[in-house]
Amino acid sequence: MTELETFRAETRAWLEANCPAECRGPVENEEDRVWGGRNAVYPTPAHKVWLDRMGAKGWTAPEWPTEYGGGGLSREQAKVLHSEMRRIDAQPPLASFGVWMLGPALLAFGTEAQKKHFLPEIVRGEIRWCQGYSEPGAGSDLAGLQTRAEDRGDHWIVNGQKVWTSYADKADWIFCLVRTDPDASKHLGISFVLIDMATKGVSTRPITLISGKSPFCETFFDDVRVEKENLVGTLNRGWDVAKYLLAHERTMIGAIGELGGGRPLGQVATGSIGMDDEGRLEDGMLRARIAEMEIDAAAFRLAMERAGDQVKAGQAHPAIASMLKYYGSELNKRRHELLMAAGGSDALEWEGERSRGGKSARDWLRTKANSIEGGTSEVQLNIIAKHLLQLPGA
Amino acid sequence: MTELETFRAETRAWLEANCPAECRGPVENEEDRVWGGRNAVYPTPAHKVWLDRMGAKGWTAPEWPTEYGGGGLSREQAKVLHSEMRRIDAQPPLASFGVWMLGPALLAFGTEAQKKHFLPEIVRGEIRWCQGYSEPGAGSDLAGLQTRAEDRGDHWIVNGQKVWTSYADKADWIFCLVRTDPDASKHLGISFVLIDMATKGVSTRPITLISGKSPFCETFFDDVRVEKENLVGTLNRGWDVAKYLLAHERTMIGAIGELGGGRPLGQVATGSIGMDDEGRLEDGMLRARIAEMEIDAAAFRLAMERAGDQVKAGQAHPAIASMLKYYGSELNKRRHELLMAAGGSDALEWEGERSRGGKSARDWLRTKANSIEGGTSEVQLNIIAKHLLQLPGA
Amino acid sequence: MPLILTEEQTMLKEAADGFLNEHAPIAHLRKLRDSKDADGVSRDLWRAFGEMGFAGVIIPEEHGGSGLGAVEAGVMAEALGRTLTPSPFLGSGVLSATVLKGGSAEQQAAWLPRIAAGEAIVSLAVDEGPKHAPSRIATVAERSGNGFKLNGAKGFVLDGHVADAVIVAALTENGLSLFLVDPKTAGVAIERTVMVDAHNAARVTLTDVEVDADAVIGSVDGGEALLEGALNLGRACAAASLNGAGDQAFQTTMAYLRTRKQFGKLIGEFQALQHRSAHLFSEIEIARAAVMGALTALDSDRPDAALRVSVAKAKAGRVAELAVQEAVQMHGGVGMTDEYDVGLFMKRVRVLNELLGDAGFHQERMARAQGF
Amino acid sequence: MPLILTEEQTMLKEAADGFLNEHAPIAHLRKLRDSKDADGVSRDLWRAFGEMGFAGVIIPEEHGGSGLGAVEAGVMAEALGRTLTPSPFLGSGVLSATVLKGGSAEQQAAWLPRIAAGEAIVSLAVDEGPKHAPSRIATVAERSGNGFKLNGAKGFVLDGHVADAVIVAALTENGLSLFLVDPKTAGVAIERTVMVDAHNAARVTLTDVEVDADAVIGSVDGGEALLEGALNLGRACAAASLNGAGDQAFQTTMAYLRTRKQFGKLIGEFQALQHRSAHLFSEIEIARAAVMGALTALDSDRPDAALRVSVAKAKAGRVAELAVQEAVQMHGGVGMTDEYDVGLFMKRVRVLNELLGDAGFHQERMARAQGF
Repeated sequence: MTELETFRAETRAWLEANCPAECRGPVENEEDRVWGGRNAVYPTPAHKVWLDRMGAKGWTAPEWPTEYGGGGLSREQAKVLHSEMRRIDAQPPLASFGVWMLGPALLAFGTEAQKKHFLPEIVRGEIRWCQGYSEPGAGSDLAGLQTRAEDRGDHWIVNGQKVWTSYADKADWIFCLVRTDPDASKHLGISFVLIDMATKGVSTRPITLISGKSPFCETFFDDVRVEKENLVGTLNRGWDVAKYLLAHERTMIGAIGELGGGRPLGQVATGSIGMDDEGRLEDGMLRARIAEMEIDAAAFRLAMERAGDQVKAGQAHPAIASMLKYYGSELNKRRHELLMAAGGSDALEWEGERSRGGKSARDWLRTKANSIEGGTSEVQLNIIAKHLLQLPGA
Repeated sequence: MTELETFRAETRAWLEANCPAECRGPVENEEDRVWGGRNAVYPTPAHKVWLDRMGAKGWTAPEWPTEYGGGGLSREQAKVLHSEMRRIDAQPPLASFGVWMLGPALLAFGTEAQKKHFLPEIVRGEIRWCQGYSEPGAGSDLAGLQTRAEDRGDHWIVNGQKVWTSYADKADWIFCLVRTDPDASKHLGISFVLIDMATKGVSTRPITLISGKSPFCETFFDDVRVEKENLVGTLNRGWDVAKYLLAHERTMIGAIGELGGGRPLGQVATGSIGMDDEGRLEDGMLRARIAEMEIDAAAFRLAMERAGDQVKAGQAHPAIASMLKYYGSELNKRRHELLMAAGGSDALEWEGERSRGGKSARDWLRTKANSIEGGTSEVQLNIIAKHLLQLPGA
Repeated sequence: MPLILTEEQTMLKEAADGFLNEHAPIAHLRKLRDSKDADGVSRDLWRAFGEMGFAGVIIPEEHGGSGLGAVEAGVMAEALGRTLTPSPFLGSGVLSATVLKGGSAEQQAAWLPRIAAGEAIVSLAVDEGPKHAPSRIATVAERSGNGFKLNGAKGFVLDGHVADAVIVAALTENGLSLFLVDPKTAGVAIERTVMVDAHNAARVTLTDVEVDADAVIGSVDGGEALLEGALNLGRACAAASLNGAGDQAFQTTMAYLRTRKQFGKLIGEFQALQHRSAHLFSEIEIARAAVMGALTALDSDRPDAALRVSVAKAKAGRVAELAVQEAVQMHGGVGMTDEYDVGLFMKRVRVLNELLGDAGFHQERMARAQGF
Repeated sequence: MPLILTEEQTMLKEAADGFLNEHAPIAHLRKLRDSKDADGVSRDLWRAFGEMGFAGVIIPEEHGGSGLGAVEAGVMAEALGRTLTPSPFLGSGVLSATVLKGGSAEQQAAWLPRIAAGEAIVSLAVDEGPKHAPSRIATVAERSGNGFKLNGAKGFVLDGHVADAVIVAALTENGLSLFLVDPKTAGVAIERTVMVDAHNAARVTLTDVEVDADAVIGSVDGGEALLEGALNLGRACAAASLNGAGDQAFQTTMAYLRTRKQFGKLIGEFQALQHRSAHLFSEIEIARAAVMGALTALDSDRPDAALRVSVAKAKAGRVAELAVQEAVQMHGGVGMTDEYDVGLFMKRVRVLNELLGDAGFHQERMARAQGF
């Protein structure tokens, strides 16, 4: 038995023994995810047990070093862990911006003290993070950042406002960009700092989207004191840290087109509209549009797979992520337009059990943000024109 | 009987008596058009008789003043003449850039001598004109004009090259734009002059298009002497004359979408591909695309009609012509893409009788120029953004 | 008939726009929505519509209406599209009023004046499945005593939950018939469906509902032509509303492009957005012509009126869809917030698109009409 | 199987591109076209293809081929798409060779080595109407003596006028059969059809054409699976050619955008063109993945290979169509002249789109496969 095979056997046995029955099977609702944090909420007590066990092994962040609480696994071992978790349909023990976004940035840019302090808490799900980049009046354009950190010797006083801070109302800490040099232009003069949301002067307000309630908030800083030890990376070079995270986020959202999932659209349509004698969707015009979309969707899935193969082979251009983000977002919007057409008037309901609280309509409206969040489609096209096509002045 | 009714009766009688049988019915081929000029070619001798008779009455340019050889008719009388010609299916006696383009400009900008000299010859079809605006390297961008006219006191010496000069190889004269002030920038310093194509130093070369032979030529000027009396309008203000003509040309080409004509596309497709038991086109995917295009085409025809109504009511914005040009061109291209799909492999033939010399394919390729000639689609969109939407910097 | 408004029609348009901007701007919709108003529509506003002569725009003068035509109904519908105002206009003032104009003298006298006055709401119940399909009605009206017994289920019934009467399309022995049903009749169950656009619709279930013979509008088995006439006017008006909503979203977006800065420039300076805007402008102009083409064709009884209606509904639908998509995208993040109005336009356009046949439905009619 | 080329495949690609750029660039096509070459194809070039091992890329080594797979055939097809080279590769080297690989030992020995050597041209005759429709073949082969008698008419037969043999798909008693026909047989009439792209096709008419029983490839009535296999590889290769042609037109256009000035700016500076270019780039990348997905699926006999082929052909077709349209439009007037190459790409893409099923044909297969 190779070392990896041994690891697989052990992992399988451990998971069998330690993953509670309640934590197997799909996560049905967004609300059933475990986000951890000071005020953690668990769908069942078993979910807390599951998080604690996985956290103790560092398997909520399998590839992080053990000295920071991580699992210390190799890339291959981590894959084995994931495949074994999939085998028993184990739910992720933790959903965490700390694991997905801040952690990698701290590993790359953080001080030893920051890593020692924050990473183990993140691994164990004891601290929940949110992200503060965007500001009103500076959506895709981070260069226009207005939130200011005034230097007061050993600390800063921060004033300003962030927007689109997901789950800010539930987070314990925020990682965010603040302007530390008001005279520097553009991307310079911005720093990446960590702020405890319990600090005096921090307040949040949830944002209602066109699709209804959302995890997004506005976050306000009113004379908030931030210790200098909470600076990540070099002063005035927060842009480097942010770029590192953004690249990560874009790839994540690009996958949306693929994850759209659920029943094939054609079947949703035949279920709702009916078929003719030859087994074709009764509405020939809609049928043509769905078929065209499904061709694109199948091709896009292959493009995602191919991008992965390119990464493995070291042939990937980083801007390909922009292409996938752009295409996936637009495709997913188109898919939901067609889902609405397939659902007809049933899909227009906004409340009530029959429509599961207007799920079709809300999902449809929510997709409209795909091409805005994480860099608009226009920004992605600019990136492609510049970095992949070398067009002048792009 | 009103005056107009009397005019109608007289016109009807005159046409009956004077329009030869050979000149009634549709013009089958482009080559059967009568363009007049020094080397005029007529499909039949009767066509010469018809031109001479109509020219003598000034009815080749019905609304021009009689003092310049025109028909001197009112707008209403001209409409009557056209409707009476349509009634007996009379062919136009003359196709002429002189009547359509230069004449109106001469009436607006020409000297009395120019009008007296050129207009009657145009009316009688004795002189054939071509247009020289575009140059290689300055397609939609007339400001980049390079053809230079050097001042030699009573005349200019012209050097340069024009492109896209329709029928230059068959024309007697050319009206064209030349740079008379090399130091002026942009649209200034350009003059509108008339040049006899028989002048020493003028030569032409036909352009083959992707669709095959074309009326377009390149026209070269090599130390060509042009008398100053052949300047139209003010020196260095040729742009005003050209704009006057261009507006005219754009509306003409915008109508292409409507003229596309022929059999309805759906019927071409059923003829070629077949129908199912319910009388629907066998190819459901193509059927959906055709239906969508036909909706747009029907809507566009109504928009053309509406624009006419707006003009009559004095409510038309001049830039609406740009919108119609843009939309009509793109629509016509789409229509011909679908015609090619409907024709399948039969439509791919390029020679031979079965395909009438590759008519489908050549027509299809020819439409690709619709969105380039007379101002590209991009230029039209710029005009709309600037003049109709008042977008900043447009 | 020219495809532009006459002076009188322009005056009506200005009156309608002025009235709605003053008395029922978008804030009016938000208030009904956010207060979870049980009706979802203001009866006071409907009465004011009656007073202004808007409610009865197509109702003959002898029944208290303005006796005007399709173009004028379209003018009203477009104005309502601009302000997103929930109103029984389309359901009662257009669809049901057109059906009732084909009813008996008693039926007309009983209902038309009350609709014209903005006092009565009358709903038309046609669709049964999730897609508009008047040719596939399954609701049945059997002879019973000297009347009929109705069984079936209807959906997407505009204002059904606040209706004073419901016109039900049902199959009779040899065709389709239209029945005027009192919603309080035993066996009638009506459930409001709260819609994405916060406008009003309901599901209506009919279980052994007994009606008298004089409940039939027009002739027994002869309802199809009457229904089709009403539906066509309704479709043209829905198309006009789509134009109104789409154009208003576009105008809002153009204003945003002219004032909002990003990357140190007004976003309207970006040529990519300029070209998309110019394209959209062209589409809106084309859609406007299509709708005028349909409305004038209905007024002059052109033989191609039904086809023109399909052109208008399909074209206006697709164009408005593009307009609201561009509106949200060009607004960026704020366009996604409930606080901004562009999302409300997107919602309304979706519903209007589905109503009385979506673009696919009308493309199908175009294909059939052209024989392919 | 990863969706990128292996090192060996990359070498093949470089060899093919290098060879074609040197020996058969676009000038080669122009020369054949403008000299009105009667064959429309160079037999010398085809023999050189044989020498290079290109002609027999999918032919087993024991028959003188390279014994490679679908991905390698796709590499060749893409290269041919870039240079627009007229070649019997797709017709003989892919379609007919695949069919013949299902033939008897004698048939294989007789033809495969000659195809691999670039000596023989063998055409596959399937379509009869203007649209690709292998399920609607009407050509009939009746039993006659100890052989068959063929009657029917075929069109869009690649290289049919220069073929040494024609494989004819015809109906037999209980199914489809494939017949190897000598074009010199009595009753065979072949007419070259000069195509818009100056590539080669012919119409083949069969009037009481007598063939022996051993002319059947595979089994009598059992030709459908063999044919479908060949068609699917052919479709995937046509898709690869579409990618090659579309991408080459795109690259040419990008080079033009980077150097051509208008209104005092490089036209590539205009953001509207930048965004359209970036969109097109994305589409081309997606199409490339789709084609690799199809070719690898064929090589690994995936159960969804046929569906992936349809995805590839439909997607590559639509994308290449967009690419050549943008190429001509962005070049402006010069793009319309025969002198510039972009128009040749537009013509070739049109033909490749129609060949072996257009996007609509393959969307139909997608819809059927997904059960709607």
